[in-house]
Amino acid sequence: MFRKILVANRGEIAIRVMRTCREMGIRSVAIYSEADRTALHPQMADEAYLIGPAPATESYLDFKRVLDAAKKSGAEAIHPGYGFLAENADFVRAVQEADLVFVGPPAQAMQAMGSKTEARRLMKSAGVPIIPGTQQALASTSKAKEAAAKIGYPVLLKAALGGGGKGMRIVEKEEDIERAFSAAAREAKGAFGDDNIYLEKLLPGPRHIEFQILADKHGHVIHLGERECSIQRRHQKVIEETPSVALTPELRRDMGNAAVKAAKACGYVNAGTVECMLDANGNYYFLEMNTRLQVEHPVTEMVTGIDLVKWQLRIAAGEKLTLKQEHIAPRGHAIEARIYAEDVTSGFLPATGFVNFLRVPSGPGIREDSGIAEGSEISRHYDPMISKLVAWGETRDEAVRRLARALREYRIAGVPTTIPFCLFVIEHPRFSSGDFDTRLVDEELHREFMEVPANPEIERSVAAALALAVKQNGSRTNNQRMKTESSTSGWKWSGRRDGIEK
Amino acid sequence: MFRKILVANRGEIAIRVMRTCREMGIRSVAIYSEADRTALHPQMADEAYLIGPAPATESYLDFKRVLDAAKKSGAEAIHPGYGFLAENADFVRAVQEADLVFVGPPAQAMQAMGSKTEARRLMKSAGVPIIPGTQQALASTSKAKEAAAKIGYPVLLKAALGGGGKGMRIVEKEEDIERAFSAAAREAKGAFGDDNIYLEKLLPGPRHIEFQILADKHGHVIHLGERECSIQRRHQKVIEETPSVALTPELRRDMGNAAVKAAKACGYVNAGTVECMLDANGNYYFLEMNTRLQVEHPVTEMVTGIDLVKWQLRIAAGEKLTLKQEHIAPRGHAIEARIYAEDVTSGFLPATGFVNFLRVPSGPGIREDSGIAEGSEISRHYDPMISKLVAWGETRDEAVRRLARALREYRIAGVPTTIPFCLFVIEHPRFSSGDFDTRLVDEELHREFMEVPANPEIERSVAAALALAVKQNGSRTNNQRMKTESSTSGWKWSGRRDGIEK
Amino acid sequence: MKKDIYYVRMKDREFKVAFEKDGVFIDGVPLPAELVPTAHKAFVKARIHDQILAFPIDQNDEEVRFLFSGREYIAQVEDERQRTLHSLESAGEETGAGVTIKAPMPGLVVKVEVNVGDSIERGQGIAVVEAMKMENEVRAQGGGIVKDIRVKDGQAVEKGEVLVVIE
Amino acid sequence: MKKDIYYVRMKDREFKVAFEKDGVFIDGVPLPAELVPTAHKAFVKARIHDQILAFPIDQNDEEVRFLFSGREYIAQVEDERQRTLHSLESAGEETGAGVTIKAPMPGLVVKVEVNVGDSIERGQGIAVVEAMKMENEVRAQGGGIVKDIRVKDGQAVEKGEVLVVIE
Repeated sequence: MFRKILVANRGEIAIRVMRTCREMGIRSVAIYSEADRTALHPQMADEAYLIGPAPATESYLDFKRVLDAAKKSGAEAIHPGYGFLAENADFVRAVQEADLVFVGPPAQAMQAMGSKTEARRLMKSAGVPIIPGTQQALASTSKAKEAAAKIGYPVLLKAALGGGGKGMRIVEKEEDIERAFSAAAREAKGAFGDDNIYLEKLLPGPRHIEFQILADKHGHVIHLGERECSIQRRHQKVIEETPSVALTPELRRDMGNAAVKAAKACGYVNAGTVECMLDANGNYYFLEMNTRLQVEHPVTEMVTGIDLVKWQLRIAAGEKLTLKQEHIAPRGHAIEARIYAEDVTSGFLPATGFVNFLRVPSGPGIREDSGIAEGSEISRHYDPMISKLVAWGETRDEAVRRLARALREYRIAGVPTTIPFCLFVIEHPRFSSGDFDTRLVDEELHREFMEVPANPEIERSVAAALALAVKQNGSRTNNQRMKTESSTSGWKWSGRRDGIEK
Repeated sequence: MFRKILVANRGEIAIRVMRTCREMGIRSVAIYSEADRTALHPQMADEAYLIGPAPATESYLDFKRVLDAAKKSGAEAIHPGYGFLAENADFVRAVQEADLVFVGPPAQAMQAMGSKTEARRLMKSAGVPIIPGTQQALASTSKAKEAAAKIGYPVLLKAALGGGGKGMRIVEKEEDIERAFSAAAREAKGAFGDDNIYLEKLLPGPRHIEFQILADKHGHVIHLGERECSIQRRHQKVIEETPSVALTPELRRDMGNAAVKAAKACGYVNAGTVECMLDANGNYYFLEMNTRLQVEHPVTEMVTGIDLVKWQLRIAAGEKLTLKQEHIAPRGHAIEARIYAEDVTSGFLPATGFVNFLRVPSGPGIREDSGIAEGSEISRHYDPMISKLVAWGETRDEAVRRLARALREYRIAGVPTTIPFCLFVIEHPRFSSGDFDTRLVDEELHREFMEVPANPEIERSVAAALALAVKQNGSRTNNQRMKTESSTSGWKWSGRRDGIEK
Repeated sequence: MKKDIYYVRMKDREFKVAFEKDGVFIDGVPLPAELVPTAHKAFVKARIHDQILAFPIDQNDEEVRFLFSGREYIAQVEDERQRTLHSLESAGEETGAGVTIKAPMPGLVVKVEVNVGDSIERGQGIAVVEAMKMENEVRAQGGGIVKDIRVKDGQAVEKGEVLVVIE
Repeated sequence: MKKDIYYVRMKDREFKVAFEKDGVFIDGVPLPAELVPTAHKAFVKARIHDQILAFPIDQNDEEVRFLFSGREYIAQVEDERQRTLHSLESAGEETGAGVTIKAPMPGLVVKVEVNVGDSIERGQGIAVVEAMKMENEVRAQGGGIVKDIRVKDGQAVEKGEVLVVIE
């Protein structure tokens, strides 16, 4: 096993990886940008290196700086987390050229799956069902129109190298395709450095179901069951759970086998996720493979009891996957809420600021994977997801009630969060019924959430409490205090002998 | 099911019970003393009633005040937590006379088991093995000497109504018995209002193993496996885990059956714990039955997946125990560290003060059942246990490493805690080996802990960090700030219309 | 002594909280209420009737914003003096010309989608602002004629910066 | 400008931390070190070489106490001026008479176990103090003759209150 690894990420996922490292007796190395000097993840590591300025392109995305830090620290392997360099095949090659181990799949598998179009070709030949559409990037708007006409509207334009809903546009009718095409291409270029766009039939009301894969270097591949991720807001997952109420044991077995087949088809190694669409008739289609640890991996960990990061590290170190498919026995139900620093009342706009107060929930069945602490800055430079709150229960109902209880316990000030929205969703009868698909949030819940009626009795109490506070503290409490104290003006660089931040 | 229950307790256990209430859609009512006006548990409840001054005898232990609050709030049942009124059969009767439901066993069962001497008689006749000793209280020191001479030294003097190590004294030789007897009686009188003392043979190097019981009102009794509680400091549990490395499947089955037999023998209902001593030869003896929820119940919850408080409430409401013995399938390993506000470097003296800073660990496999928040006061009036940190792992090793990781993450200031000692214990080779008994801490680890060698490299870094902080902040940071702000001088009672606190 | 009165507005409801010698009154109804001291100035803790409410707040000159029991609240709190001042101010405001469309968050203007002189409708897209690698369309909250465009494509904007003025 | 020197004593080790124009030196060896700003004054966060240490501290006039990575530290920090003062003070202390045995925590004196004039040994029980319903025996940290008893059975004592004076 490795003695030291570098975690090429920030926030909650960096901390989550470091926790497993510590439990395995592996020293962890953090990297951080100038904007993250006061962040939590460098504190949680055994070593931490400042690698560059705030923009990710000059820090977390910069191969050379990341590799320099790895070399300086003596790390033997690099865990990429998700996002940033996690699905960059060139980076995988650079890591290997530097004689380091990349904790993830081989560059080849990553590249094959990273290109949605190539992945579709590969899956088709392996016999895994794919959504009707093009298996090539669209050279022009007119090609897009042609393909769309062939499979029929509505269609989905997608970035060939995309993910996370970026570079994606739904097109309902031909006259919208031009505008959507250029917008998707522009967003794709910005997010992935590539503006190739392809097209798929838009499935009416699909569910988003994904399977967790583990594959070792010795040809063993298993799946750890599914995750239901249909609760999405503008293609961004909001709530994830496992098991999915939509799968029968037979369908689970079939889809699981297909997922294993998909992983084998591309020579996959390490942890990965096969995303599928499931239509109302129980037909499933390969959507894409995420060649990394997934944001929502904790729900799988909570029902299987398996630490996925531990297996990522073991597999990267060449160990055999001793888990057998028949040993995977999920227990109970797990559900995750993604907590973003977003202003839900103004249309989910990303929020920035300082976390002036924080008290997180805990107790039976609750796991919090957080990237922040009181005093943390939420900057505009990075993803606004600040924490993941996960609940386990014997039944779906118990898990959901626990999550709701924990969301209510959350105390945070300084930035608005998606907590109210997550709570609204999981307590909605449509969610409880299990009868929903990927359209639920955008088409129903979002609007309903905006119109939640007031609760006069609670508001009366809250109003009285506020009046008392304002009466005592004056009409303005000083929330600016923290900003001033945390500002960089307080910095005094006295160490001049360390090289990496020059 | 109840619509509203009163939780007649404070701190972590009150909060833990309230969490399950919230998850079950039951409104919870807190009671609090004047010393607990700023405490966390009243905030966590749906309603909260001030019931009296700081001394427990005038608040948490006062039947009338507790019952008045219950009536005023319209609660239908009372959950006693542990400690305070949890094992007071007179209180159980008073609750019933007030037409409320007591969440716990019937008064009769509680009384039978509350008297250690009567419990011993009962177990003996039910065929459950008991430790050699008296089955009657000792009328005098001379009677004690007589009995001790008969079974041979060393002996253990124990309060007939005792528990938690209070009112207990080991006596090695006859000349010490007089002093020990009066000390035990005095402590018993103070803690339990009864100075009856009995005597048992002191087993050489026993393990403390206990079984969790659930029994409904319809005659169904099951056990949920054992907890290993041999890691004790002066008879106070420090670390608890499940399963115990000392039990074979056969022994577990036998002891489990004996525990069920014990519960049936006294007509037990609700959650309870049968404590046993296990000697080096695999012989086990009934020690006592705790007729309430146990501090360490979370380890059982984590391996079985069962919410014990939920079942307590269901059983109290008359529901049938639908769990069958054969359905109880523990998974993995769980371990709990009790975190006390105690000054470990000065011999574990209880500490008081304000929690000036708090950041608690979380992440994979960690559950924190805490009774405090930043700003909380640890007063001299109540038990100094502030939190329980619990870890689950696929294996014992994984659970222990997770707990160690989480203990290292804990950030707290304002009061010293037992965190360093818990960490020392679980990382000690004797603990890892599993080869230990109840003497381990008192005879070996406590002394070793006091002599832990310095770690010059870490100390160098820490010293540099401190010097930087002192240089910037001056030689004294203002820790007094919080005390002043939280002092009762800030209180303004403006509500004159509520009756209960008059 | 002048009565201590505070007006708390949340969404479309307003509560009048009066502190009098014999207690706290909300909309004229007595309500047992007291503050519980906390170490954190922005952490409100109060006993209201038989409940202890505790929530941290974000307060600025215009509003108090907070999360309580999983719900978000935005409130305006005024005492009597402030209320009088504000009513005087808003009386004068009517004469102000034009509606401004502001950047809802800090980011980069990707594209301004209107030109001066365009007639636009409520809900129409005005500009695309990129933040956190996502494009967000800024829409008109009301209709009118575009009078002034204050930003151009590629420009970085702060939250609240005026993008376009509509009349 | 006078050199900025701090002495940090932990258990039996002492570190000399010098802040000079070209960096921080610990026991004469250069060590890259800087404070990281925090919102909480009692929360120390510093970059020391390639590690970021963060821990809250309890500081009083005599010592700094803190938990870091699951270990407890008690440290004395002095600058040069304080060091000079202290060395002067302690030189005078030698003439002080008697050793005091203090209450280690607030509680109730259950029983004083010695009498004036008793000759006692190090480790001998002096008094029983009850706190949190547990009896705790206070033992002599050194031997001598009991000169004065300052408390009686049943008396409530504060932490640090003198129970007995030994000579």
